[in-house]
Amino acid sequence: MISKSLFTKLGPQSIWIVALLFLIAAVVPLLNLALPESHPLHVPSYLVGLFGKYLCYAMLALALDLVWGYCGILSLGHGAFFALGGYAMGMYLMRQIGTRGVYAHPTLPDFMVFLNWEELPWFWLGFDQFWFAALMVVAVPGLLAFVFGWFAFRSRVTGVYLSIITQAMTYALLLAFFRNDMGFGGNNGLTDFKDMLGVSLQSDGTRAALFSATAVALGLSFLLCSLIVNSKFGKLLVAIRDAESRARFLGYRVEHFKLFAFVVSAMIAGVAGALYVPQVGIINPGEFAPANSIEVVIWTAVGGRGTLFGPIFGALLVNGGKSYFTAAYPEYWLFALGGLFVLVTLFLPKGIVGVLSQLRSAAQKQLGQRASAETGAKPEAAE
Amino acid sequence: MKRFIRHVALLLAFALCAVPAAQADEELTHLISALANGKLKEMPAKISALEKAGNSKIVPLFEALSAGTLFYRKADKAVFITRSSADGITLMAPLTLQEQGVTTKKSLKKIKVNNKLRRQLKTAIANLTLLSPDVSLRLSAAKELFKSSDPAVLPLLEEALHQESDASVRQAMQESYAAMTLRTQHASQQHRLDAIETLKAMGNQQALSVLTGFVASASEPEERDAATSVIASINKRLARWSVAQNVWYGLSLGSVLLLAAIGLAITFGVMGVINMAHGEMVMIGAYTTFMVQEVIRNSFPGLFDYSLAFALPLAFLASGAVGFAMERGIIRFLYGRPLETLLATWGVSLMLQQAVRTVFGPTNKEVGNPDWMSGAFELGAMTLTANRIWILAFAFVVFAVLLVVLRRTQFGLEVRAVTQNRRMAASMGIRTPWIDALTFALGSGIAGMAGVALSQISNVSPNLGQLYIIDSFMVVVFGGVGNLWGTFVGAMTLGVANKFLEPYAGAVLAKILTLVFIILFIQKKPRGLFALKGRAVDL
Amino acid sequence: MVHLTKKASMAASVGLIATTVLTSAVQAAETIKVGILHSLSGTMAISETTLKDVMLMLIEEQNKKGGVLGKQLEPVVVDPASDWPLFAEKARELLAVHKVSAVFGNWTSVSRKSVLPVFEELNGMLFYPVQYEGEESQRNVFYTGAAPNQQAIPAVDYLIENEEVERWVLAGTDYVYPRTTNKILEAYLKSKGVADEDMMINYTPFGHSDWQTIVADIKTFGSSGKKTAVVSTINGDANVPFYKELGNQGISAQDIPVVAFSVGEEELAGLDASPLVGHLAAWNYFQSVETEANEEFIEAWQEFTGDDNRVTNDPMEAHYIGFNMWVKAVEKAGTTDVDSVIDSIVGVSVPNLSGGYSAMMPNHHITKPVLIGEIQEDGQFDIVDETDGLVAGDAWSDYLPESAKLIADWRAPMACGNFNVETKSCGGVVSN
Amino acid sequence: MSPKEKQPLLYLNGVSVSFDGFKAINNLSLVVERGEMRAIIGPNGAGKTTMMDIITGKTRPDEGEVFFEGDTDLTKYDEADIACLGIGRKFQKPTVFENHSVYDNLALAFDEDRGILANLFHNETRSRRGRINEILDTVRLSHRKDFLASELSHGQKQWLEIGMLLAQDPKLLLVDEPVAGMTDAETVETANLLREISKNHSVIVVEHDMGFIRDLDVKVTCLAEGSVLSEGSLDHVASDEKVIESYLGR
Repeated sequence: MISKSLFTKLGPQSIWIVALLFLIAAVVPLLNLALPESHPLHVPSYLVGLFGKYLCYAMLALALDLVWGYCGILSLGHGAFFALGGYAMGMYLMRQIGTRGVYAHPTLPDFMVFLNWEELPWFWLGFDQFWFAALMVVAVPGLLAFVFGWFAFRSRVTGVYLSIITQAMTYALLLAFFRNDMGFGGNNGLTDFKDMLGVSLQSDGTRAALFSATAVALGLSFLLCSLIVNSKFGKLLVAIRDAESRARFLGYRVEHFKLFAFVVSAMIAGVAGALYVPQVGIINPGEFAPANSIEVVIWTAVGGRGTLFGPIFGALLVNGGKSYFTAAYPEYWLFALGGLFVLVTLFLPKGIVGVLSQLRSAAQKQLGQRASAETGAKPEAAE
Repeated sequence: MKRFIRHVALLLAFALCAVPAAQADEELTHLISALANGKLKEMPAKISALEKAGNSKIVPLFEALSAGTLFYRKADKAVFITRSSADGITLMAPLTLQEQGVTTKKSLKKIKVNNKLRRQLKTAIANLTLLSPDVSLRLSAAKELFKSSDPAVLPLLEEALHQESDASVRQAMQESYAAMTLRTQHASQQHRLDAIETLKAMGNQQALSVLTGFVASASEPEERDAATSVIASINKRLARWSVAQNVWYGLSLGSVLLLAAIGLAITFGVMGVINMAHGEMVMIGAYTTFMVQEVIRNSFPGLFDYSLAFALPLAFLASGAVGFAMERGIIRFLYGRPLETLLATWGVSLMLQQAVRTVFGPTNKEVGNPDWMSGAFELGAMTLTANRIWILAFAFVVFAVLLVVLRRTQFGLEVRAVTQNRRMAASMGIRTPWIDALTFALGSGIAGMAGVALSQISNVSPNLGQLYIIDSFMVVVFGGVGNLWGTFVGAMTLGVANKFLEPYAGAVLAKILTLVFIILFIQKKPRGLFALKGRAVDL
Repeated sequence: MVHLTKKASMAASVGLIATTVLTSAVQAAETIKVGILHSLSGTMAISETTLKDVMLMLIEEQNKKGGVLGKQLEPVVVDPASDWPLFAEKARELLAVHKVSAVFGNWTSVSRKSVLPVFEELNGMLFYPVQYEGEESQRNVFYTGAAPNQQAIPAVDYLIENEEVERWVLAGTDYVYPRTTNKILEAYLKSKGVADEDMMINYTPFGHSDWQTIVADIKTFGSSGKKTAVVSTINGDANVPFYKELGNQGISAQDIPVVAFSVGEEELAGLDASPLVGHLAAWNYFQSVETEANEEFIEAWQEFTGDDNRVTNDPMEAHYIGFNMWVKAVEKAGTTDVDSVIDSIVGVSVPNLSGGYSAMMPNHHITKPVLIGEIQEDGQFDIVDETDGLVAGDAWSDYLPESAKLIADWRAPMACGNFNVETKSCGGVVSN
Repeated sequence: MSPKEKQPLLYLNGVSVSFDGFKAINNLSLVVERGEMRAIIGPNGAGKTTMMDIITGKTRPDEGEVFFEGDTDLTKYDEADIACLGIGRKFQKPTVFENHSVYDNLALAFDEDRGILANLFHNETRSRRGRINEILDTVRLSHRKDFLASELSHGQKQWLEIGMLLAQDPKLLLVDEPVAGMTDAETVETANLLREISKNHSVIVVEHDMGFIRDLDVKVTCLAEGSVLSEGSLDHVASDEKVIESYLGR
């Protein structure tokens, strides 16, 4: 029963995408591990790792789209939540190194040893437990988003002002994490991870498993976001985006709704960051760079904001392009990237997916009108 | 060139009263040619010998050695003072300064010098010029001797003091005499107490350093107490001045922020375009300065001091033209969609950066400071550096001019009309697209002019713009979008706040705290410092 | 229908990347591939682009000489865009897809840390050409830049001996290299009897541009009557405004000399050096070194770049040494097989540009001379001091308590990068 | 009747507010009884919209008191609270959710739990659907039910917004210029609609259109320069010298 009502709420499109993601999660590792390298369908480990990374980016873009596309909050600081989730996971992975660090210190990570730290700072306690780290992966970004959003939305900071202070937030965090005194490894960040949950991070099997985990997590996030945006809550988010004061005068506590969406989004971003770190093997303050957060905005815009598939598609497309261009035309890829953003904003304001669905609804409308002309029925509204 | 003329003047002056001492000259020549061989470690002894044997004739040689323009010819190890000129290296005889022809760099080898030698040379030059007829030479010699701790100079200084008629030189000599007295402990107690008084009157960092050194080694309790109390009073004075110094640092940082942000206050503040390529407009301005200086260096070296004056209008035009093209090509399609201008301009910013990297290469470019932009002067116990003063003044002028343009000119009126009510303005016959493009070009052009100023204190590289873009946005938002005075006050407030935090929190933490402060401030005043009020704002 | 198109377009983009990646893998065979992993865009492009060019030049020259093992070398250039995780991705691409025999690359420590696990996992070779903080020795990495004992300590020694410095300002950008270097110097200076109050340590953020306060502080600190010097580990971009401020506030090299470890010819080319004359830098190579090898190198470089004013610098020499070592080791091993080359490269010795020979040590660092130079008005350095012999790079500093216990030796039977001489065990592998 | 029921529904006393020194509202007092429909007229800048801002919590008065249902001090609440207390507001410029269908607009306005969870796990009920369809009929939009709000004409948007107020089921409706930009036929229709609504609700209408006010046939308050100039029947107000002077013109 529940699944049936889920199905009707989500619509077939979302179900297809989720199913596809789950399918990828199951099949890609098989193609990678089970088939010999010579087999034409074999997926090389390199691509598994690469696409695992893209899927993390896709999740981050999805998270951003929930607040930007649906609620009109253009966050230029979503990279911060991603990075915080990453740091939480990184701290767990650091603690897992144990005595295998270069100085063989039982508790202190290497960077603390050679900077003469005496003992583990209090905020590193507990990160030797996976469950605790996993909790922090959502709790820390969630908490930051809650505190930040609580103040910002209550004070009705909107539009450009909000965007700029989210940028200030991630910039401040960037500077803070650069400080070696903070105890997060400074500029070098956390690195040299050995294993996770007892299995080596360097084996193909682990990489495939992480890929699957990421695909599943993306699928679940997609499901969660679909449920949210298709509920009355989701309609309200759009309502707030389009006419905030109307919603307020209807009696909705706009700041609470924004806050809820913002926190959920930050948590998804945190999970994406946590999955990203073991796959790339490093987390450092560079992830907080304002430019990174702007890039996320751009993936979302290219793919199409206000659709859930758009940001995923945009993240895959832009990052795929980046991987290709940085190898094939290293000197010119910034021209390509920059040009893409200009062209998309000018000619595809709704993004690629947005344009596709616009074409589709236009086609449907024509079909519908023809049908209604024939049957005399009322035209159906566009989705 | 100036230095050269000074040398010649000096030489003539001495030639008049010179005793024909061929023997002494011969010895000198011999000592000079000894400079051409041997190691750096043997140099101090050779220079002492030269100093003893020589008189002020040797000064040009010392100065050349110190400046690294003393060479010897590889072929015959003859030593020359050199001057590079258009057709190669001009050689000059080290004592007579007569030109000895032109040669190539390859045939010469430089006589090496290091800091220790340079210090020795400076003192030597000071000793040799302390009795010079030229007042300015005597003054610099007297000042230089302040650092000396060679007791042998004391009698010379006494003699000089005896003869000195110029008040300022006399004072400098007295101060140096006092410093040397305390350092060498070679005088009577009364002398030393007098010296402490003299230094008290100086009351600056230099005096403090002499006194601290003295206290550490003083044997008489009376003297030590006197010195200690003077140290305390100087410290108190310096502490008071340091507040003023911090305000100055803050204002000068504020003026840099203002310069960086002021163009953005127009493109973003007035027009509502989230111009992420703003930093690149600044960069274009800085590169224009570089190109202007290149041309001047290669073709009109005499004009170097005016290079910034040429660069300013050109930078305004260059950045303004790029801004104009951007507005016509991209931004005009995006009015009413401010957040999307962010995306497009970010793309433009990436392309401009890469374009500059392709054309000029990724490394820093050298932009020189004209003479009037270098150096510093003292105001009480404060040091005001020339470049900061000029930049502060420049920022204020740009701000004032912009204010006048927007408030008092027809163009300004039309700009304000268009930004307030585009349709109404259009129906009154204002060519709104034209005004849009010009306004954007104006904002960009001003950013370009800021680039000229910033090239004087910062790197000129493709990354230049990225350094300033975030700070610029913070300033404009903090001050209140759409309000030029807000940008002005915002920049100055942030500058001063930052500089007062820095001594306590360190540079990194100060910056973080400033950002947190901005975030909290926006909560309190969601529309910045100088917000527009009323019901028209957000419905 | 629509769902299909979407899926199809995604599949197409996946396919596009996959095929381009795969086709480039197939071509191999006749050439030996050499990876170049330097940022060509982003903040580090300013330093790294030059190194890419130098590698291309070295490879071209080697090919003119007939290549290696009778095969031509083929450079594979990628752009990690100053983005640290992208470094790891590109390293993986070089090793897994392009199957390069060796990689020359990286500048920042964090980028090296980022690619380390990749080289370990895929068993590649990385030649790292930049001075760094030490505290690392990895089987797959060859450190051709200076370790702290090949740069910082000789520089401090020079200042103590020649300038009689008694008071020290350690100023650095807040990241691992300055932090570690300053920790080492602090311990070293203390061992030389310098008191705590005679040391001032200061950290600033990356790209710090407003130096007014700090330079004023240095000035105050330096006016205590004792000779003071600044040891600068300030990173690239922040240097120009730092030196400009020093000059403007009237601090000359004769009053308070600054010795820098990250300022070389390239950095000086970007500023007017006249106010800096006399400030110092410690490197293992200066363009002004007067040897025949260096003259040839400079000539070749200026011809390659078509620019008579292009300067050379220390990391370029490091690549020169590293590349020649690799060539020699490959020829010695008779194969480009990574394990064989790693074994054969230890002990290989090639001429450096300052007139001597540099050898690869068992700890994968190399021997180098240490030169102290004074900045000249033309942006070049006058060499004012030089260590008597070569200094061997020390992976583990003797001045950090935990690190002093460790040694590295990659030869059999030890084959360990962090052997603890107290517990007689290799790193984390506890032997009890 | 309980004592509360006897109190006037809305009570403004001595309210003033100024923006940057400009007094938008100056010592304004106004009483609206239960079940009353009140029309407010006045020249531009008289403070009509600002008065609505004060009642709905958007602007805080500098001084004076604002009470709802006798003892609820409105100055202590914000917009969402006040909306939940039972005051609905229609803006001068029709403000509806353009990207939602007409039906969804009404559904979002529908009087039910405004909490986050309630909205996340919301289920459509038959009674709710029935009520919304009734409102659609009331505001003459049944045939546009599934259209996007952005596809409506200007007048239809005005009606939709009024419909949203009805769905919200407030005790007091504040309606700002409901017939601006409407055709004559639409204006008449709107007057009918408002009269119909006022049977069950108290209403304050701000309007310039005198014909429309006459159609409504209710008590009129004329504001000028932030305070009440005249109050009474339309004829009374229209013949007031001061009103003629400052607003209607001779």
